[in-house]
Amino acid sequence: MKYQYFPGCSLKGTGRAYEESFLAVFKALGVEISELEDWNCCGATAYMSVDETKSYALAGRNLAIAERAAEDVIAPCSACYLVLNKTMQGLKDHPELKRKVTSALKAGELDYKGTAKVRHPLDVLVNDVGLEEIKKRVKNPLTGLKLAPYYGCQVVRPFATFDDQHNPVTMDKLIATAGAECVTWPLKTRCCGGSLTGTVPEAGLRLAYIILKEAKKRGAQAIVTPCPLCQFNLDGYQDQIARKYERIDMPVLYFTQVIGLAMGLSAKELGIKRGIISAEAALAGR
Amino acid sequence: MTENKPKQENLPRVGFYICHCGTNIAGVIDPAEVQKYAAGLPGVAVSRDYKYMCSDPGQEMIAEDIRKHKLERLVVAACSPLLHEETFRKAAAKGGLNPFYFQMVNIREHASWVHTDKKAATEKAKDLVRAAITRVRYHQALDKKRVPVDPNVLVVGGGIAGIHAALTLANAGKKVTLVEREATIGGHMALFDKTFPTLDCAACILTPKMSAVKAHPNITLWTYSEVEKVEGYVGNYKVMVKRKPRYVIEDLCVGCMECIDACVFKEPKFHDKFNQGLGKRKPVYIDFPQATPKVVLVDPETCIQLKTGKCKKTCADVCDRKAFDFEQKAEMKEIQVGAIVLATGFKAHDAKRDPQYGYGKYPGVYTALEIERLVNASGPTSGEVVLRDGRHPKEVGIVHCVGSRDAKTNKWCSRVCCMYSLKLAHLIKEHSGAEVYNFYIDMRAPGKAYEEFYDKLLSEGVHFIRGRVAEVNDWAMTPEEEGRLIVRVEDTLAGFVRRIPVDMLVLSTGLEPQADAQEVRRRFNIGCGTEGFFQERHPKLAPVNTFTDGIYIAGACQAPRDIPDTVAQAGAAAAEALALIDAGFVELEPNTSHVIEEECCGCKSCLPLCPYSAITFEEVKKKAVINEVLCKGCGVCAAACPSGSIRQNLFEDDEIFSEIQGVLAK
Amino acid sequence: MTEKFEPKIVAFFCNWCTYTAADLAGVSRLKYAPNVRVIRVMCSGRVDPQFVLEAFARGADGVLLGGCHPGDCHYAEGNYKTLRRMRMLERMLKDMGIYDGRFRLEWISGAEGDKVRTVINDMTEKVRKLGPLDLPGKFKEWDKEIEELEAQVSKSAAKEETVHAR
Amino acid sequence: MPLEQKIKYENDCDKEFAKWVSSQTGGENLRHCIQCGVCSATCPLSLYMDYTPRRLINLAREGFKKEVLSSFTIWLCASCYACRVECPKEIQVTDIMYLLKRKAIEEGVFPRRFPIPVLAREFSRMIFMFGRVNETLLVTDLFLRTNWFKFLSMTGLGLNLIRTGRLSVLPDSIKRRGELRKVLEAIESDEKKEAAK
Amino acid sequence: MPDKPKVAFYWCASCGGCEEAVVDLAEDILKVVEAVDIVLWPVAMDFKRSDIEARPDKSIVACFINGAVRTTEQEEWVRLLRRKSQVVISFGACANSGGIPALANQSTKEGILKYVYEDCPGLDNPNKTRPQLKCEDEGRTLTLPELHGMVRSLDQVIDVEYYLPGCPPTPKLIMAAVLALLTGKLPPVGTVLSPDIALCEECKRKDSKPADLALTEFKRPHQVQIDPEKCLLAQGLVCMGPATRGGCEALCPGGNMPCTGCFGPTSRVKDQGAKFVSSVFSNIAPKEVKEIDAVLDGIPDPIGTFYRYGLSKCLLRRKLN
Repeated sequence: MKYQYFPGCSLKGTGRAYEESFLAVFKALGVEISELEDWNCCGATAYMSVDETKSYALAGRNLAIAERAAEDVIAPCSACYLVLNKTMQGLKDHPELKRKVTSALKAGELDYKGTAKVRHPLDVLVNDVGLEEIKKRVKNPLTGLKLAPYYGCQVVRPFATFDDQHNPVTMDKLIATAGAECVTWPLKTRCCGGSLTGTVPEAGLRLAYIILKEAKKRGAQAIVTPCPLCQFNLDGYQDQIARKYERIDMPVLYFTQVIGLAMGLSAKELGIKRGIISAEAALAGR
Repeated sequence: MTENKPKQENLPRVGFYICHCGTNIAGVIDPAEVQKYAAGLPGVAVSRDYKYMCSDPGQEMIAEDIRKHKLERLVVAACSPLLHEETFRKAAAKGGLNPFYFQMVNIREHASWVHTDKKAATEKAKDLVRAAITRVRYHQALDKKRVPVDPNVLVVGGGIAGIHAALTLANAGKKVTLVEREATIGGHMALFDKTFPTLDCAACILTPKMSAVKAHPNITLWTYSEVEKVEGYVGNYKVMVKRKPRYVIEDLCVGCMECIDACVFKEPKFHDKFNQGLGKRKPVYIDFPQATPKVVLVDPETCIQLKTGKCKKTCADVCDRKAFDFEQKAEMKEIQVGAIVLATGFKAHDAKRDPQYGYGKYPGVYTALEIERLVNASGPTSGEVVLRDGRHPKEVGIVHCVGSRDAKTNKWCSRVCCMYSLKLAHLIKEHSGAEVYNFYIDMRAPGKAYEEFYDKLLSEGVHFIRGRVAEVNDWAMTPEEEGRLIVRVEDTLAGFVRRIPVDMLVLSTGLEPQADAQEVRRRFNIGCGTEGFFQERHPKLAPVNTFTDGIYIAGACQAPRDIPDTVAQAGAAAAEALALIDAGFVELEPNTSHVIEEECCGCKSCLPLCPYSAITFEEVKKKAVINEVLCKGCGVCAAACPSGSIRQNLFEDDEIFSEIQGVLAK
Repeated sequence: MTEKFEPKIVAFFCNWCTYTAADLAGVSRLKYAPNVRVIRVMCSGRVDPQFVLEAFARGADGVLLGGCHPGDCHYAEGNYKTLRRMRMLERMLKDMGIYDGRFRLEWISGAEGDKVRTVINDMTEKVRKLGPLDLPGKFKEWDKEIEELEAQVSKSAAKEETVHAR
Repeated sequence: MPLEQKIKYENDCDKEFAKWVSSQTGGENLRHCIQCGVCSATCPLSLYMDYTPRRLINLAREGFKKEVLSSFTIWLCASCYACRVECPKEIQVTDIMYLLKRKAIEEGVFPRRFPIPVLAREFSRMIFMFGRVNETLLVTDLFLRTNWFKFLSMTGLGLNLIRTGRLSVLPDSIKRRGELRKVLEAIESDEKKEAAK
Repeated sequence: MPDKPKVAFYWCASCGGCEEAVVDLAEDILKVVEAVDIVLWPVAMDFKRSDIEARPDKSIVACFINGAVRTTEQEEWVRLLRRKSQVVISFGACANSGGIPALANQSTKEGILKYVYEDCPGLDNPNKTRPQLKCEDEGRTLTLPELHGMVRSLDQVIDVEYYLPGCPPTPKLIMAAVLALLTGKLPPVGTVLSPDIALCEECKRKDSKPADLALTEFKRPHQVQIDPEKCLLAQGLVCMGPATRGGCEALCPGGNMPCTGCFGPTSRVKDQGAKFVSSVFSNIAPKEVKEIDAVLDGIPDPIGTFYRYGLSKCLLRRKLN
């Protein structure tokens, strides 16, 4: 198994632990990962608010580079995953837009055909690698640990086909495979606040707070997420949430960290210490 | 045949007419220009344009011209031949011309209504007219064949539509076979407690009709049966019906139900389909006390005797009429009928397809049909509104449009949900005293006394919140919300989002085509619309007819509709069937094929192509022969005869080739 | 040619499905390109490949064939016969240099008025892009090489001309 | 509270704006809205909005351009796509929010209290320069440009990020910056050409 | 012997088989020779074009022309003969419908010349010399006839009274035609002088044809052991018999080979290939596109198979470029 890897800006920055744990887990599973050559920012949600065509071209450049190889592209960041898929869909649905974008890409000697396939690591782990394969490598089952699977929005909405949009379950299955207990709750896909935590904190913080509070109420010892922005919002703003609402002290892990731990990888390899709210107590106390 | 072949100098005299259809055609196509153009084409003796060709004066004009100008062929450019071909054939006949010396040009549905460029549409009309005038020269004089109609009728589906149609036909003296898939007739209506807007009890109005069906000397009632195969054509259908085994001899059982008491299972413990799973039943059961026929049946999935052959058979022992027969097998019956009424009904939308409403996840969420049983005096709780956990709900929400008006499930409005939701709101409030919230998108109450019923509910203090519910879950924000179902909805009239905690949530599921509607329509050779309901012949003018003559549709198999409309439609379908039967015969379109014996080489290429086995091989002469009574006129054999020795009336090679040439000649 | 090329498309529509769908498109007042001339047949299975060739030979730029969806034939299986023949015909047309969607077989049920519009618009645009096929014109062009001599011959000895049937 | 007149006259609305919205990528189904409000109900941020998404859709479709472009609603959309998934008429609400944001920035009518347009512009500037985004620099820049006070309140978070090694101070960059610029400039010149037409 | 009717034979683009067929009349040929005066027969006798040109118009009673028209010379000759003859009989498949030579209508003239003089393997023509229409040699001008752009049937160039079908026509049909001419018992102009019913009528294998072929694959004759009794179509072989005019008494099926259609279609059919396709492919078994295509793959050269003798008469006339 071989994939191209589109890190996106977050996994090189605040989401460093995601990259570390993602690469470590895939390596341990024997999956070959090569970073997409000279990738650029996907444009995220912000660029779409400035210039539509350019935002398509921005993502288009990455896709054009990806098309040079045959392997599927893995985009672990939800925003990147959404933007790249949205770009493919948009260019497919709107021929005029496609004409503009492809001709602009030509100016940079890039050839866009629309043949790339952008996948999320959840999809790859469950559907390509397979839960059985992962289960075989679980050396250190996380028995007794109660985890709240939190998908956030853009992994499942609106383009993902690998999971249910209302009640996604791929991460639940991975958590179960890791031996931990999965908290059932209805806020799995509710928005964490996105970039509003920074721009309009009075709105953004409340959203993050709601999620943290409900997870705690349902007995979760940690929240597990596949999205660097969700992780950042839920983990990074807990001090401010404490000031405004109440202190929750809920560690927020990446699902790759959870699987990695179960597979016996070290906390260091997996970047566990990069969490602002320490997960050590939760992990030790189980 | 050559004498009809026009030689260039001696073309038959054609009369050409173009219809304005008010402005329907003339608004886009210039009839005068087309008329002038046609007048200049070879063989055209008369060319006219007229406001409404299909009107009496229009037809009279044609007949008059035929006589006066000795016309030998007729071409009318107007609407679709599917609408008015017959009209103008009759006009031709009135003028003394064989009606098949006529060709119709469709310049309304296929041109003026679908094009905006007037010039291009007029040019298209000219091309089509030229093609018809070229083609009509090759037409032959033909006769329609008359075939007698079998006076018996098959009604498929024993819901209120099928029951009403069967009774109407039987009362008119026709022999009717009513086939129902379930063990009892009654359909969805038998599940209901009350009916809107009058709130009369469904059982009180339905069960007398059910017994009337059973007692009627002209009706043969076959429940637990399905139509397997349909052959033949209008007036002469041959139908195979499969009668599934009940393991109880229907004629012997008197419905005393002592066997149910005697069953080795002391308590009912199996899923009770009739009660939507809210109750339980035994392997030997009867759906409900008024089931018709009142005959028990045995479920082979759960009966120990049928599963293992090792039961004490206490049920059979207690039956003094020895009605049990565990060896019973499915039985195939063949019947001959002239007409068929399809009243196969609908299927309720599966609420699990809308996971945001939590059906199947939260026990407090119910479908409307479940509530129908719950509020029903003869239902599993004897009409007590009680939650699955035994609590009595204090607040109840009713979500409209579940599986309706939604691109993700069904796009259509299911038409009855608003009204039945009002009815359920009333019944729940009446039975339990709970606060009831109706969440609706638009309130649709367009029937007689429906708006008044809405008024009544408003005055009863039921809450009406205009908004489509986004989600239902158990995520509590406040202490009051703890342990309850939270409905999140925008109160669109207030302009903000509300969270409303309830104990019970009712999903007003929409009406969908039956799961096997596609199979059924294929079996009966009729069409379905894109949404999957059976397709009527014309949405306004032939709502119970189908594109297959002699097959009629009634009730919710055609589209969602309420009981009054269903009954009216069932009556209409019965009337259409009666009109067919009482005419005594049908005229068949003479578009059949025939083999020219001296041209046939006997290669048999045509034989397997005919789906009606109308082509046989004459072993002495070694030639193919077509039985024109069996031939339905598709023309596949004519297209495939490798030596061109099969002709199809009305669609001869010469006719089609000349039409191609005519359309393209400039 | 300064004028925009307007393709001529001949269509053979089954009475029970595509023809009805075209009627439905009319009743629904859907608007589509005026380039198609419909010839009604009772079943797409009546369409002889000869008709398709004849239409091209007489000047059609495209030929459209509309039948019931597989499994939905009004005459049980006529459309399968159509499909089989037309798959072969398509290969032959390709070998004779007619391809790229000039010939098209579509399944359109009586309820799919909208599909009639989409298919006709789409085909009209595609054929427009291909440009004229104009076989009658090409036939004339090809026969120029024998017309010259014919003219010479008839000039030199054009006295008592007997008419012969071909 | 002063009395305010709420009546609207037809010349208060701009039908061309409505047409423009429904002609944009994502705006196609605008006119299909049946005002069911499921978008508002599912929206995690509708509670802060001056107009719920449903109302905004109706305002846009009726051409109330001023109300739409100056509304908080479009700036509060976090692009979670819940509305788009729930909408029974397949209206691409999120994309409509995007196109309204673009229009508001273009016309400079967005409410000053939201720094999102500044963030978006800074974001695109950074991409044009480096091809990638450094979140830290972006956020710092943003607060320096908009709200000093808020920046101070964020320092706690900054320290935490430094502690956990998640803060990069140096901008990351792609190798072939020229290639990306060519692409982006090609679009600009294409757009200029079109505008000239 | 001044009163014997004058008869001419001519050949255009043909293989010579039609000439053989005349010779195959065996002793009957003597009767013919006795009854008529042959004024032109290039394969057997020495006449010059000037001899014919010198004849008065319509002085030849009947002219039998075989072969398709491919070159300017052939065109000149057939026009000349038309002028000089009362009745022209199109003789054999090539004259009737282009025959094998007409398969060249799948290529262009340039394509043919290029292949033959430049690209053909084993060719030794480094200068890529092509034959010239005109050249000067020692003061003399030599000319060659020019190739036409396409191959035509005889009746696409001149009017024709009758047709004798076949590759070649059988002696029996030729004799019948000659007798009809001599006795003046002529059918209406335009008639094909052979029964207007398809070949199966005459085929000995007819009774073995099953009602439903339901073919699942097509085979070529060299790929199978052919059953000498059974219908060839039923054996998965492309036998054009059902779509081909009879009159040959099913010679090929009798010789254990499928009919390839040389007699052309019946009078009711305009395009033999299309009609055959309509018939045979309606009767194959599969319903799914993929499976249908797999069956069709058994016929690698549809044009060469269904128009082996008749591409000139295909409604499309030639391949477009």
